[in-house]
Amino acid sequence: MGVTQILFWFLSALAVISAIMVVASKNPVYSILALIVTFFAISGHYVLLNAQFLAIVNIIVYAGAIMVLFLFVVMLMNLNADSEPPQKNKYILYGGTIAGASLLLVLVAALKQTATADQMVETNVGHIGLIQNLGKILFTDYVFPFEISSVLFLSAMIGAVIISKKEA
Amino acid sequence: MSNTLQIVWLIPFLPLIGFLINGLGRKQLSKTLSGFIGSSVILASFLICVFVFFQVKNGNTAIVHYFDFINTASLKVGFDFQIDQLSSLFLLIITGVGFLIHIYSTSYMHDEESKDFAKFFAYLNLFVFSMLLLVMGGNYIIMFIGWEGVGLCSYLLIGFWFKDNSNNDAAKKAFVMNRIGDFGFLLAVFWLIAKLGTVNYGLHGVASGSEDIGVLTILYSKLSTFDITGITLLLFVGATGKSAQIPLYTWLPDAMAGPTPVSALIHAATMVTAGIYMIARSNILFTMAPFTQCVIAVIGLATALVAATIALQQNDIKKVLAYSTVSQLGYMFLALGVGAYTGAVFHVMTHAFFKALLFLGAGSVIHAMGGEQDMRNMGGLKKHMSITHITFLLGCLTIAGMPPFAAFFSKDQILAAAYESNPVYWVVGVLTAFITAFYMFRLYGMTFLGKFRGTHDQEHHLHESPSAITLPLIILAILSVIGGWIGIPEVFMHGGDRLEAFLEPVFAKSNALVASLHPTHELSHSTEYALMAVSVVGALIAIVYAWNKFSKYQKSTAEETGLGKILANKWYVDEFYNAIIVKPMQSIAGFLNNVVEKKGIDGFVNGVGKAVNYSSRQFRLLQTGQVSAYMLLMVVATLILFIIQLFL
Amino acid sequence: MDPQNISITFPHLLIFVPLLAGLVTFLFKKEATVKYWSLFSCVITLLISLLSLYYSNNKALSGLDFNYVWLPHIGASFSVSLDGMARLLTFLTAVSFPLIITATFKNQYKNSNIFYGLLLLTQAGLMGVFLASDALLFYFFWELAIIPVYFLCSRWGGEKRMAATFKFFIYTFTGSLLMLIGIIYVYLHTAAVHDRAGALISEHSFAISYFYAAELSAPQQNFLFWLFFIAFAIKMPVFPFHTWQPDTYEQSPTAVTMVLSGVMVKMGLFGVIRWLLPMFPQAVLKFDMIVIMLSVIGILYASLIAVRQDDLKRLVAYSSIAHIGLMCATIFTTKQIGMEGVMIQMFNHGINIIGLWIVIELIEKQLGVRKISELSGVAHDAPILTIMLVVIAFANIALPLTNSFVGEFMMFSGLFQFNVWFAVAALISIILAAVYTLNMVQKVFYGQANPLAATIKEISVNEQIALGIIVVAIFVTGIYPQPLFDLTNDTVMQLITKFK
Amino acid sequence: MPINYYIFLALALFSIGVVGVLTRRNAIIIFMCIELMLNAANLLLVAFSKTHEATASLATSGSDAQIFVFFIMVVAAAEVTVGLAIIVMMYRNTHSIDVNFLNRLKN
Amino acid sequence: MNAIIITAVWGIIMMFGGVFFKEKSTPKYWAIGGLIIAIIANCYELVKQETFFTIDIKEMLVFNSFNLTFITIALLCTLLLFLLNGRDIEKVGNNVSEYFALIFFVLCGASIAATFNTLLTLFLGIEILSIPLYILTASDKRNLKSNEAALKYFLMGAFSTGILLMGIAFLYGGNTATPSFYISNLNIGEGKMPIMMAIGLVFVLIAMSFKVSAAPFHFWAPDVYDGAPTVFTSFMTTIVKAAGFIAFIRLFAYSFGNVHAQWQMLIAIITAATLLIGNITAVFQQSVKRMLAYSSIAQAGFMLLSIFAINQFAREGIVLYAAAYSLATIGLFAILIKMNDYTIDGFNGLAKQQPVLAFTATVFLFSLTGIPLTAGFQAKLYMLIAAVKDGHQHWLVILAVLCAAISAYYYFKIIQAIYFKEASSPDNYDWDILPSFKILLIITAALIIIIGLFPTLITDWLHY
Repeated sequence: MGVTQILFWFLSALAVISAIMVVASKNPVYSILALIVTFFAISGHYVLLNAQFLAIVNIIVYAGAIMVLFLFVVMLMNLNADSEPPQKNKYILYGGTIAGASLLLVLVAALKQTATADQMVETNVGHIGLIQNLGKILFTDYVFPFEISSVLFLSAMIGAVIISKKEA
Repeated sequence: MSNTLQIVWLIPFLPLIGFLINGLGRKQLSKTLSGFIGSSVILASFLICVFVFFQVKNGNTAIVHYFDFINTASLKVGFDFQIDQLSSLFLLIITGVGFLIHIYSTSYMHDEESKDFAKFFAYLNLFVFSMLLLVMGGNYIIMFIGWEGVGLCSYLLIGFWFKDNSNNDAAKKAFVMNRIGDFGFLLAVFWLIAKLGTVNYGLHGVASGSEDIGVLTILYSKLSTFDITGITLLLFVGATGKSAQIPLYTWLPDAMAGPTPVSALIHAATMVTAGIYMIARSNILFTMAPFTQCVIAVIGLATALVAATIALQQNDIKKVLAYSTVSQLGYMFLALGVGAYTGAVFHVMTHAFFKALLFLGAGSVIHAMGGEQDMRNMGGLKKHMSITHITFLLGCLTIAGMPPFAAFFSKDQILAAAYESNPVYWVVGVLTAFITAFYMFRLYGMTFLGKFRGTHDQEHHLHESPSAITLPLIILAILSVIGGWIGIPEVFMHGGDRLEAFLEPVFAKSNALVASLHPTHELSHSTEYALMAVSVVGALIAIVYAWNKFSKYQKSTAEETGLGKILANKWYVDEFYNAIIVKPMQSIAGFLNNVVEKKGIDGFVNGVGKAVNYSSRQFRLLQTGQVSAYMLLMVVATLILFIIQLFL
Repeated sequence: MDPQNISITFPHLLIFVPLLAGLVTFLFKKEATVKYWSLFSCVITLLISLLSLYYSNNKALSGLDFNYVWLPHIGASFSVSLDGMARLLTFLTAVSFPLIITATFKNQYKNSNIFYGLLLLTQAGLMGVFLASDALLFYFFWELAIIPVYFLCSRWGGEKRMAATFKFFIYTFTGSLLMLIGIIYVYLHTAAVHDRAGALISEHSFAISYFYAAELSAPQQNFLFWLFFIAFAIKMPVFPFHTWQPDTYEQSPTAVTMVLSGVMVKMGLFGVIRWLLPMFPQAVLKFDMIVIMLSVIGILYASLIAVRQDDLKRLVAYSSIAHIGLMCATIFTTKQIGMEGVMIQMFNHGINIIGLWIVIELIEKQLGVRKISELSGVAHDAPILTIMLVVIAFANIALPLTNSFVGEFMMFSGLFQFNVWFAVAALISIILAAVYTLNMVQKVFYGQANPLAATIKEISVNEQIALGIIVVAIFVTGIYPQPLFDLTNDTVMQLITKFK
Repeated sequence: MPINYYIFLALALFSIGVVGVLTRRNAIIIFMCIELMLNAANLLLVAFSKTHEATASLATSGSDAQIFVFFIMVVAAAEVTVGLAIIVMMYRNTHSIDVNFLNRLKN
Repeated sequence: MNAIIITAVWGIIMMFGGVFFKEKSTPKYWAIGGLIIAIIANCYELVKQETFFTIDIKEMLVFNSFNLTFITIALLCTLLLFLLNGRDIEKVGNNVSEYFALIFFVLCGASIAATFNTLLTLFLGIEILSIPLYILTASDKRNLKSNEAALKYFLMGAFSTGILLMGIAFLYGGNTATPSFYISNLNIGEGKMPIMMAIGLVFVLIAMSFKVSAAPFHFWAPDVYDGAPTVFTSFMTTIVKAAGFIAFIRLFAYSFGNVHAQWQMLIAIITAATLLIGNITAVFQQSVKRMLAYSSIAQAGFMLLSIFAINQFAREGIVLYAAAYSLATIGLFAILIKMNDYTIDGFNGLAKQQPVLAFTATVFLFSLTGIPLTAGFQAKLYMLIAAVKDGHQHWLVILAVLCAAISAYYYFKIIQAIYFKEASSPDNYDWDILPSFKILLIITAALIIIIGLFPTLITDWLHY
């Protein structure tokens, strides 16, 4: 059991536990922090998979930008444990949990006996994940999606503006 | 073919013209005019009938084809008229008696206002037209046209005074009962079509007189005994409807609601004999079906007896005559049943004379009594209305079967034939004859003898009817006296039965058939004499008894009891029918209408709509408005889809 | 759509004259103009159809009369054809509308231009149904004939009109959708269409000849049979699909009721004869018993219910159900004699029932009631009306020398040849018919006139004309039905050969 | 590492996210759980990219998946902007971030 | 290509225009102008098969007569919407030109979703399509209904995005032979597909069903359509949904056409559920707007038949259906917007006060019901032919027509209200109904009837 395995199991455990924290914790702030931990764990996986570019972007965009945005909003509304609306509807509470669990169950059960079970994932080798390669592809082959995603941002921007702008 | 008989289309056509003129112009025409038109057209066609009759007598018979009524690949029905001995004889009776009754009506209906007067004549003409069609029709369908036509006319004429609903009920009853008859008739015709593919009498009528046995073989080859029996029975059902036999006779007495001339013409002289005509027309089939014949004979006898007994207790003068008509018709069916077709036709003729006479006489009486029909309020009319009285008496004697009056010969012929086939028939027949004699003279006695029992103003209105009424009476009286002489039995006079000879061709094949099947022994003269004697003597006794009993009849309010009550209530037949047919039908219909239709079928149809509405209301509740619930449902659905896709 | 086969023929005139006339009618404002215009157009249509009776040669159905390729790549074409039966029924349509308009000429409708416009559109639709020889086209007209009626009924009908009409519409719409599936299914089993050069035009075709030629296995025929039959059964209607009819007849304005009962019910029968029988002979022979049993039950059932009806309209409605039931039963016997009977009966039934409606309309218009129990002795003050009614009533119960006799006679005898007991059961209806018809005549027209009935006036000239024509027609076709037979001979022959 | 481990990990994260989405009522938390689901997908894609890099011939094969992940992040960012804007708007109008608070649209 | 770029660019123009436009009505004319340009450009591409812009997009989008025809229809319908309801868009709020900009972005996204060739472009297209819609839904800021709708739409939309991505991931991973996002590579011949691809397929299927509001993933639709400003509802229920369907059918036809049999059952179930829930629930609705929301679900059920049976008729039919359905619904909403009272009783006696509106509304309703002579009938006909031709699950076809009968039930309730009921309150309409508005409505109705008579006018373009 090499160091990679150990890291893998550690990161996985971290990710899952903190994810559960996100769902479980009463206080939104804790959830956000837990989520950040999760993202770090996932970034760690990326590193293991030698996808350095994505690891970095994940940290920057998700843990950095997005979660901070969340944090801002929560702070703005100063939400905390007692302002948290409790799930009174037991059916939805248990139903939801069971449904999610059984979804996992079904898929795992289905995948147990799949032919791809023995496929191996190349850890910490290969260089497709390196920034230079991805950058090259991104600005050659994927230039169109890259450009068109600007439309996405524009609309998001407009949206943010016209929604949060105070009506004159 | 350029046959002089081509002109026979005129015979029905003239009355039709009369009908149209009177019908369309009933507002404009004066009474005299419409009366004149009505009668003259009948007279005209009567004259033609006479001509035709002599043509036929010289052996010139024909089926005259005018146009194709139905002409398809599956069925060919020509609009044909068949002129032969049988039909020509009936033509004479219909137009002749019809004409007299028209004359009679001109005076009898004179109180009606002119448009109703015209209407009446229109209907009469229409009736004559249909009756002629019935008789002349060259196949069952044309016959059926007339058959229904006369039914319609009788409906219209019974309900002539439609303001009074009881008349309308009577009319409706008549029509519906006839329809029940038609039910049988039509089925028979369908059966014929299905088996023989034709509705002409042709196959078994006089038309193919030449190859007699040939036709029989054809019939036997195509029709099983079952078919023949079935067809003939169904035809007979039709006959019972038209000719008022058990079980469908009850309409005829009610039909007396109509004006008296109508009763005389339709419900005595002509229409009711349609059944006899039809059976005589299809004699071969019937001869081939012994079972049916037996049925007919029994039914006929039963009817004769039952009707006669009922007649014993009736007080309405017309009702009595009506029931006597029914029982006389019973005789005719007896004759048909025992295969004495000539006898039947003979009796039809004589009956036409004397029954018309009696009805018209009764009509004259009623006319004089100012519409009074209850015999208990009559009596002693003989000194007021001599002609009516004489003629009526002659009529009674005739129907009682006194020699040498007409009915004596015809009835004798029937009874003789009955005796031949089965003595029991004869016994009942004679018994009935006695009863007939009795009630006829009860009628005579209560009406003309004794002293007047009506109100005073009635009394001093009493008078002999005008000549337009008496003249037909006289003529008919003469006819009913001498009418029988064309059928004098062998025992009295060799070759005296000219009618038999005349009609021979029509019934030749059946006679041949009968002869071939079971050669009967001819009655010995002695027995025949004996039979006549018995009937005559018995009748005489009945007459005398009745004469004594009712010449001094007093009105008694005493309620009839026992048998008398039952008879007075006509064996409760009407009530019986009500109970077993009319009431159940009404209630079933009600059930279907209120329960099955509304609650059942329609309920179901609307139920579907309601179900949709209801489920709509339920489905809405899925849309709780809560995102969590929505997404939960989505995930559950996802699960299900996964399970289906991956594990099923 | 090559020009050389664009030639205006009778079928087109029959469809387009009422169509255009109807559209034009919407534009008029004055009521009188509207009425005279629509009457005029109806008469024109009648003339056209009379001409078509004479000038188009009497031949069996073939989709080739005129064929404007409509949707080439799915093989639908605007093809119409005028065989004997079509000519008979278009003639019926053409005859009935002038009668209806004449008889109701005095009626006041608000927005009369819309009323008459829709009426004419209905006529166009009916014509289309009878003439179409392309399945898709047939379905088009089948639906289009309903829509105007829907509006007419729910706009100008009685007080419960909306519910009744709604039921009627949904009911028939469901039926026809099922038929649509059937049509599609058969369509997908038709042969491919090629042009003269032999190039493929479309994989399948909606043309009737292709439909007749479609190869369908027995099981396929069986369920297709029901898909089609239910649609037609609802339209006829056959027991137990009939419950929409009495309500609708009762609630509709009488002019529309006449159209419905006189002509529109024939759509169902027509559909069976033109489409159902030739397409699924095996299935027909398989299910004929069931269908005939239903019909016969329906005959007795409707007749019995009619005995208990107090409302004139409902009475006639149920009697109509009984008559239609007889026709349906006879059709499915596929006996030649019966089929011939059905043909002429389709025409005569239309004439008679329109006559009955006219009479009822006249009474209701004058006295405002149509309850039998509230009427009595109408005959005193309206003898002509009475005579007309009596004639029509007796025609309705098939008295000889009136038009229905020959038809019903042959139908019964066809039924008899198929199965004796069905014939016996069905024949009972002639007795029941006599009962309820005479009841009605007696209660309404005879007896002492009650104060209400005493107020009735004799009918006016235009009504007399309408009724007069009907009565004449009754007698003419009753005494000399041969022309009708000759007209429909080809159709019957073509049909029967499929079952020989 | 066998690919299945990654698959199961991703599925686990995904399911946890789903559970959160279903059970929480705080709009923000729900939204975060959705982000969690997205990340699960990302992880899975990257893992697959590596398997394909191993098996497939081309040098660049598998990189498209990582590009895809990149675009997912882009979209996620955009979504967050709009989403938070909407939530804030609602909070401004109702002073609540409870998804069940607004319940006018139903049935 | 033309359409995508022009709409995107014009969206930006509109966005900046917001700064310069003084008049509130100016943006409308600009928008209409831009739309017309886009249409012309697109038609040019459709006819000439060549584009103004030469960009090497690495086959990430394909342009063929099928999706170009659809884009044309979508643009035309949008134009119709602008012409009919331009002034109502102005009423929604202050940021008029931004609304138009967003609509342009939506169109851009719709065009991408309709022409995608890789899952990446599909994903981007759908997102570009959705995100502006969230905003448009929320655009009536003061209105809590609008807020609620926006929140629901957004949360569930994002949720479905997650599902979609999971599906894409599995599709990518399961496809060991030709690992790629190109839909042609996803198509791995006949035979049982690997479990992972099956999982991916189901995930994608669910996500797409969500986008086209197919039951049981339709729950967002009624609330969102009900809560959003009516103009935008009209836009969403028609063009956007149609775009979703085009994406749906292209994906499943090109990628999974060969393994059709393996997922047909799922589609059959979804279709049946959609038909039943959509139609039956619509029956009881009192608000016409909400009723139309459910009816749009019901119509989606009919459109799903095309995906159930992927064949020639289905392809032609879906485009035809998109056109017929969009025209009718836009027209109907245009009339509805003029009402103050959205309940069915609001329509009482419309025939008397506004005959033109009444007549056109009737035509639209006929088309939605599928009465012959209207485009709706032809569309349904194609769908039914497609489904019957497929030859499996005949029960589904029967169910479909029975549901169509039910739909007649609630559509005709409106017709009854219009023609046969007396007006409850006299002033039930904004009386700013211009003649131009009426003329447009009449043109729309005429279009519907013309298409109903000659569907070839549209379908022929598919064979172009």
